[in-house]
Amino acid sequence: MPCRSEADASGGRPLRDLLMPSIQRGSILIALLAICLILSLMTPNFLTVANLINVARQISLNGILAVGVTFVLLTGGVDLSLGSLVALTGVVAATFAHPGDYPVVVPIAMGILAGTACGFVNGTVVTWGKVAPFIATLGMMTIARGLALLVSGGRPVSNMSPELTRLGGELAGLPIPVLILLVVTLAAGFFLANTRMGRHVYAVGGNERAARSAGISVPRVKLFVYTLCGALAGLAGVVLAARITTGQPNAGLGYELDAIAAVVIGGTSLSGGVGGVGGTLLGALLIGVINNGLDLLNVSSYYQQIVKGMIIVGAVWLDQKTKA
Amino acid sequence: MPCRSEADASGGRPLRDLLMPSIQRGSILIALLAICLILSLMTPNFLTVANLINVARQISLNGILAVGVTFVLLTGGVDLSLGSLVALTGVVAATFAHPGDYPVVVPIAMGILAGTACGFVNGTVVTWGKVAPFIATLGMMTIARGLALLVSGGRPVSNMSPELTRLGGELAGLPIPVLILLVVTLAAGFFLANTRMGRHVYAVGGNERAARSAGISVPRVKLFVYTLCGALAGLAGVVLAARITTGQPNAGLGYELDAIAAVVIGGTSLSGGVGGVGGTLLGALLIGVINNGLDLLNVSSYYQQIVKGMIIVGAVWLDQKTKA
Amino acid sequence: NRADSEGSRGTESESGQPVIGVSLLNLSSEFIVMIDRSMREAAEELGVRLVINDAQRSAARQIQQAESFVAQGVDAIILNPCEVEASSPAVDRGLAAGIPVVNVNSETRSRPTAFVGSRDEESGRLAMEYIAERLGGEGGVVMIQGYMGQAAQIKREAGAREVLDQQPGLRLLADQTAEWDRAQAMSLMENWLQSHGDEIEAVFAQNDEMAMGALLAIERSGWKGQIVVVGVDAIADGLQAVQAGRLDATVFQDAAGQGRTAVETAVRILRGEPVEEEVFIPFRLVTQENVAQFLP
Amino acid sequence: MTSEISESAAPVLEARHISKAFAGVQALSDVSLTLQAGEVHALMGENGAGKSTLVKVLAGVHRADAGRIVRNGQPVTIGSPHEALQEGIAMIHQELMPIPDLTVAENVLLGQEPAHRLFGWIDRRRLHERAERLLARLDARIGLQRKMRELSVAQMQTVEIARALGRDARIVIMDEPTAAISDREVDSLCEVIRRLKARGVAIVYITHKMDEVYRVADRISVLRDGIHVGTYPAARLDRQRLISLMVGREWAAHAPPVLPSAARGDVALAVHGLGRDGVFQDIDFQVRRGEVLGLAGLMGAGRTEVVSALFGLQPADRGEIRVHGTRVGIRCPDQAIRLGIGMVTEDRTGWGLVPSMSVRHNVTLAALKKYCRGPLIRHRVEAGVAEERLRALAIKTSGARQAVNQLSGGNQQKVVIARTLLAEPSIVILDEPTRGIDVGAKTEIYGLIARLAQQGKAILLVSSEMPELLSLSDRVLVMREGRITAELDPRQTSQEEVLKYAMPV
Ligand SMILES: Nc1ncnc2c1ncn2[C@@H]1O[C@H](COP(=O)(O)OP(=O)(O)OP(=O)(O)O)[C@@H](O)[C@H]1O
Ligand SMILES: Nc1ncnc2c1ncn2[C@@H]1O[C@H](COP(=O)(O)OP(=O)(O)OP(=O)(O)O)[C@@H](O)[C@H]1O
Ligand SMILES: [Mg+2]
Ligand SMILES: [Mg+2]
Repeated sequence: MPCRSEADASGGRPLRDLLMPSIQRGSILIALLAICLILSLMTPNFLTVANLINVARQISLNGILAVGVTFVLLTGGVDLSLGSLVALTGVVAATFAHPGDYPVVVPIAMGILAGTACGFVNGTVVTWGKVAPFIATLGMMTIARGLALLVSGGRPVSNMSPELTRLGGELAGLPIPVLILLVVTLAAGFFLANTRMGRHVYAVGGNERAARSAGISVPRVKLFVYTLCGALAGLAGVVLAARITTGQPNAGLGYELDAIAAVVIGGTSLSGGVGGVGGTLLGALLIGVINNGLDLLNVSSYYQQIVKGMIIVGAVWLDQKTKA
Repeated sequence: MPCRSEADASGGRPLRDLLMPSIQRGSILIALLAICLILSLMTPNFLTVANLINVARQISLNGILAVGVTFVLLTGGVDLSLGSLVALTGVVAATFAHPGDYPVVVPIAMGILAGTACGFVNGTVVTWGKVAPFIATLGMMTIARGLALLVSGGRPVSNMSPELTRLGGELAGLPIPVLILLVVTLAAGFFLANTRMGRHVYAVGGNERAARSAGISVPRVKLFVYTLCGALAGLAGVVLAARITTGQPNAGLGYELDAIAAVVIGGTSLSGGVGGVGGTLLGALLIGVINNGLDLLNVSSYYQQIVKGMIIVGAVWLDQKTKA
Repeated sequence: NRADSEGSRGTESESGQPVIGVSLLNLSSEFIVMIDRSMREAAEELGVRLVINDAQRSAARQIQQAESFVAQGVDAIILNPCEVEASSPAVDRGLAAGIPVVNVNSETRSRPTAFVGSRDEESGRLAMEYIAERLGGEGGVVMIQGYMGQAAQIKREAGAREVLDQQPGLRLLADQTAEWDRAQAMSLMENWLQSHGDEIEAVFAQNDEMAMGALLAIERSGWKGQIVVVGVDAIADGLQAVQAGRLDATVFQDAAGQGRTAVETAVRILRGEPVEEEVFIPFRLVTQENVAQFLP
Repeated sequence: MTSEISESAAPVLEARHISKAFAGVQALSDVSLTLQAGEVHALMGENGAGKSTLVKVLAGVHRADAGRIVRNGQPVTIGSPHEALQEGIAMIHQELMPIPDLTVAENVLLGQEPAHRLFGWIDRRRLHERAERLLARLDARIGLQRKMRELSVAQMQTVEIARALGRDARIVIMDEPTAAISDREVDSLCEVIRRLKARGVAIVYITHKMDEVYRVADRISVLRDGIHVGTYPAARLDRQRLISLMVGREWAAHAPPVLPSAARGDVALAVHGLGRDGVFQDIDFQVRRGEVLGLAGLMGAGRTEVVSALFGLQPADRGEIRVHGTRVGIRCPDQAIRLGIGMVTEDRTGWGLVPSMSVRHNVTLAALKKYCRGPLIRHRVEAGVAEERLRALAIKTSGARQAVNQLSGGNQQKVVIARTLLAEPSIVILDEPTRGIDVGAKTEIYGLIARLAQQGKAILLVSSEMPELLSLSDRVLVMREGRITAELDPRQTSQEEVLKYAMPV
């Protein structure tokens, strides 16, 4: 992979980094704006407040997952278990969310806890077991899916208390999942730029051996990122369950690839050390806008896949060209 | 990723490398043998000629794909488009395989050609477009799936001439797909160990800048591996179509992950430069034996996933432990 | 061939019970889970042992499982086919080894020993006919497809289109896949409400999961009551929604009946008793009026 | 500026008015260079002067923004290393470029493996013969079948020299080929260079070792801040003047400084019976506070391995380590750092720097905790400290936010040193600390080492530059094949005596 020359992603002023993306992320922003422009010319339905809120809501899940994966990719790892974790944690949350059973924090906490636990296992297997992240998280992908099916008996866990489903609703005109995504992204951006652990995440991904010889506990950093990624998957699982009002054991298929795609489109390198959550948000937006636009334009489903693939590759290609 | 210290995959004597796996791959072999032993104790049906042939047949597709992916991973890339390519090439082959239309070589050639072309596009986007392999091949994954649906009109292409379906049958008591897998693996092993291009594949994955400054044309090497990988996906697509007697536009879902898993279990590093097809074959066998064994033992579907994930992670972990 | 001949000695399990190999479409689909349960119950009663494998929607896997059954030497095979064409070799493998094969739920091109199930086109037809009736043959319809290329998607679409062709007043505004997934259907519906909002008068989703997703999108955006939503499968959630008057209709397919009858048929074949070659279990439309009889 | 030599024969290669800018830095402005057949043309300049950039332009790694390259009188474009090789230009890079998992033989002949036309089937016999011959020319004994990743830095460097020699190029560019190898290998290399010259090969030679320059160079070109200061016949440019040209001001003559010995304190680090299978055995020594202990040896003697074990990079199998009298087990650098041990690693790209990170973040990486309030980094304080360090060590950057992999080699080395010292270790391990560092900066680093000793730190110094080692150390241990063979007093000993103990018998 060509290494990106500009590498100030871990810079000092996070707010600027997040809100006014630096040159590194500049051109994917350009691609995004170009697509938005084209879409608003092609269909009057695109550039409406209702639809933009719509897009925001639709990317919120992928966005939350992608923020977690950003951490993992920054250390040079990968997490394939997200989709299954979303299913598992959704099922777990739904199990505790029958009306009148427990207060609403319980299902939320249980879902996030389940995700955290699975993430912790991923991290442990990667660090102490020295198993390649691809295999460790692929294993978790299968295991968590099996657990989700087992817990739910293979059927959706429904009859969810309206308090929990409200999480999929709105607050002050903004969808709650979108608010969650914003909070998560800002917090993650701040964390990466301003904490020691954040810095260490970049160091481990940039050169693991050098990080080690600078006295950084590489296992601790890795354990942290996988656990965090699991926790965010848990959060996403709870939000999804709230949104679709059930815990679906077969939900989340392929979410891991979408999340990784958002991160990579956003300029985070798969080999680690370079990137950040600001770009990830843009990447998730790009994917979301494409999906939304193609639906609005009523592109037939075969062509939709072809066009979608081409636009994504094209956007990243443009990004490369304008950078070089 | 923990860096593997012993790395004899690129040794000088390919036959020995392939048939008597070196220490690096020794322990995954041990894990494999252990699992086989346990299975033959647990069920009388495992260690029968019929069942072993069965297992061989079942891994043949994944094996062929995994050999192709081995090349790509060795250069430090990745190919996510395989599953879709299998579907597309199967559909293409089936379209040319109606009885009495063309001689049987035509559908075979067309399928492989389609795969080769898509692989070539992958390679071009990665090399000239400088798009990260993850994104380039993810795009192709979507595009090829769309094309498969488009070409087939969204429905299976049936009415296949028996000459082609015979490819899914047997020759001298051995399933033809298995024979193909063996030939492909041996040829790939020889190629990697003994040709300049083969060594350059390792060089590019081991240190791309060094390869470049040694005058190796890195783009050519990459173009080659993606094209080869596409061609093998085409071959696999034709074999699958022959086996299921149709071109199925929705075939091959998730094959890419299975193939990559086999390669990584077999000791090829995702970051490139280390590994080989001998290990890949073992990796594919391990997955195949687990799938077969769990089916034979009648482990219920949900537990099966859990157990499968655990065994795979466990085997790789064991591999690591015994190596260290 | 060798693999086959070796397996054809119908070895019985330790207890002397006959063994039936079952390859199911996908055990993470609620409908198939219901078939699975009824088969287990029937097997218990009839004293046969089931070896149940999950093909996870892959016909190639299904063929492998049939081959494994042959190698194990099961006495009969029950196949819940993933695909019409691609699952046919699974039937062929069993029959070639002299093992009776019963297809359940949907058909394959190859003729099995017996078939228990229904024709999926019918479900699409029933759903779309209901929509036509509700709209008085006039209005905009959208269709949410299952995973493209899969047998159920193709057939349900075909059935629905048959009705659309007969009803010139019904306009298909858009159709798009949501891959059987509730969350995807929800997003898709949200998008459609943006682009076609006031034109959409009915939604046909090819399964209840997607229908529930569309329903949630419609409810959340306040279009409730103006759009007819119909699904297929009559899963528990769907039935409850029909009862509550949220979902307008679904199409019931008797999973329990299919599973039970399939096992019974297989057992009768093994005992040498005569069986019907094809047992069609019809689909039934479920609306608020008759939902009570389908609720557990 | 003056160009005093007669341009008699047509040059084999000319660089005309080359300019090259990187984001924010003008690395070269209007630099011209001519190269005659059979000459050794030394390229001199301070760290970051633009030497590597210039030769990378010639070797097709970088494209110049302006200017032309003329080969045998014909203008050529060199767009890639491949094209450079086809023009007969081979290069040894300053940064090591091993392919870790290929064998030594394959690395030597990378990109030019002897092969049949058909399929490019490699002829292994010829491959090994040729690799053997090339390594033999350098007097190196490295197993041809060994994996490159198992080699020490010096061995890798040797392999890369052999790789360039194997090209049969008419022009060989050597960018600090001797930075990581010891005197014996340097001798072999000089011999090889002499033979190449005799065959009419032109050589561009970059080094910071003054002795070497005068040993091999025919002409010397000096770069300063990307500007070509001048080209002179080596014979007519004395050391003094050369250094003045490089630094751009008058430079006082400097012998390696004789430093006042610091007062010795207690034993800071004591090692007893340290060993790791197949690498080193029975290592015993002590370092006192305020003492500089030198570790001498030839390449592959095991010095790096010993100090890596002390720092926990690759823990020892047996033996005992005492830090300030307490027995400790060091399994990872984290522990070592907490015990007050700091280390400048030999391999700056492999174990030293995080290439994608900025200079500032690299400098503070090991000591970050000091600039934090709780988990939060105090960016101002951090920036201030980093800037101060950059100034103190005269690290040339376009700003502390520049990515460290964009620095010149010597400046990268200084960043590693700055980082280690920022953590204020009480025991400092320096493995080839002046590798690739220019003369001026070297003097400053020598001063720094003396100051550290005076502050009461215990210093363990590994260096393959014998004069440096002998002048800086209070005591010198000599290692050979993983064992300590002698302890010498640098004031009483000579390079010859050290060599006697270091040479394998
Ligand atoms: N890829 C790059 N991006 C940005 N700046 C660069 C890059 N490569 C080199 N530079 C800058 O160009 C200048 C010249 O660097 P160069 O490597 O040519 O120095 P040098 O003379 O070889 O020094 P040294 O003796 O330390 O090796 C330096 O200021 C360096 O920071
Ligand atoms: N990772 C490794 N695996 C196996 N052998 C190694 C490894 N690293 C070094 N060696 C070997 O250990 C021996 C000692 O090497 P070391 O680098 O310690 O030598 P040194 O005295 O520091 O000399 P140099 O000047 O070459 O650095 C060498 O023979 C080297 O080939
Ligand atoms: Mg340099
Ligand atoms: Mg050393």
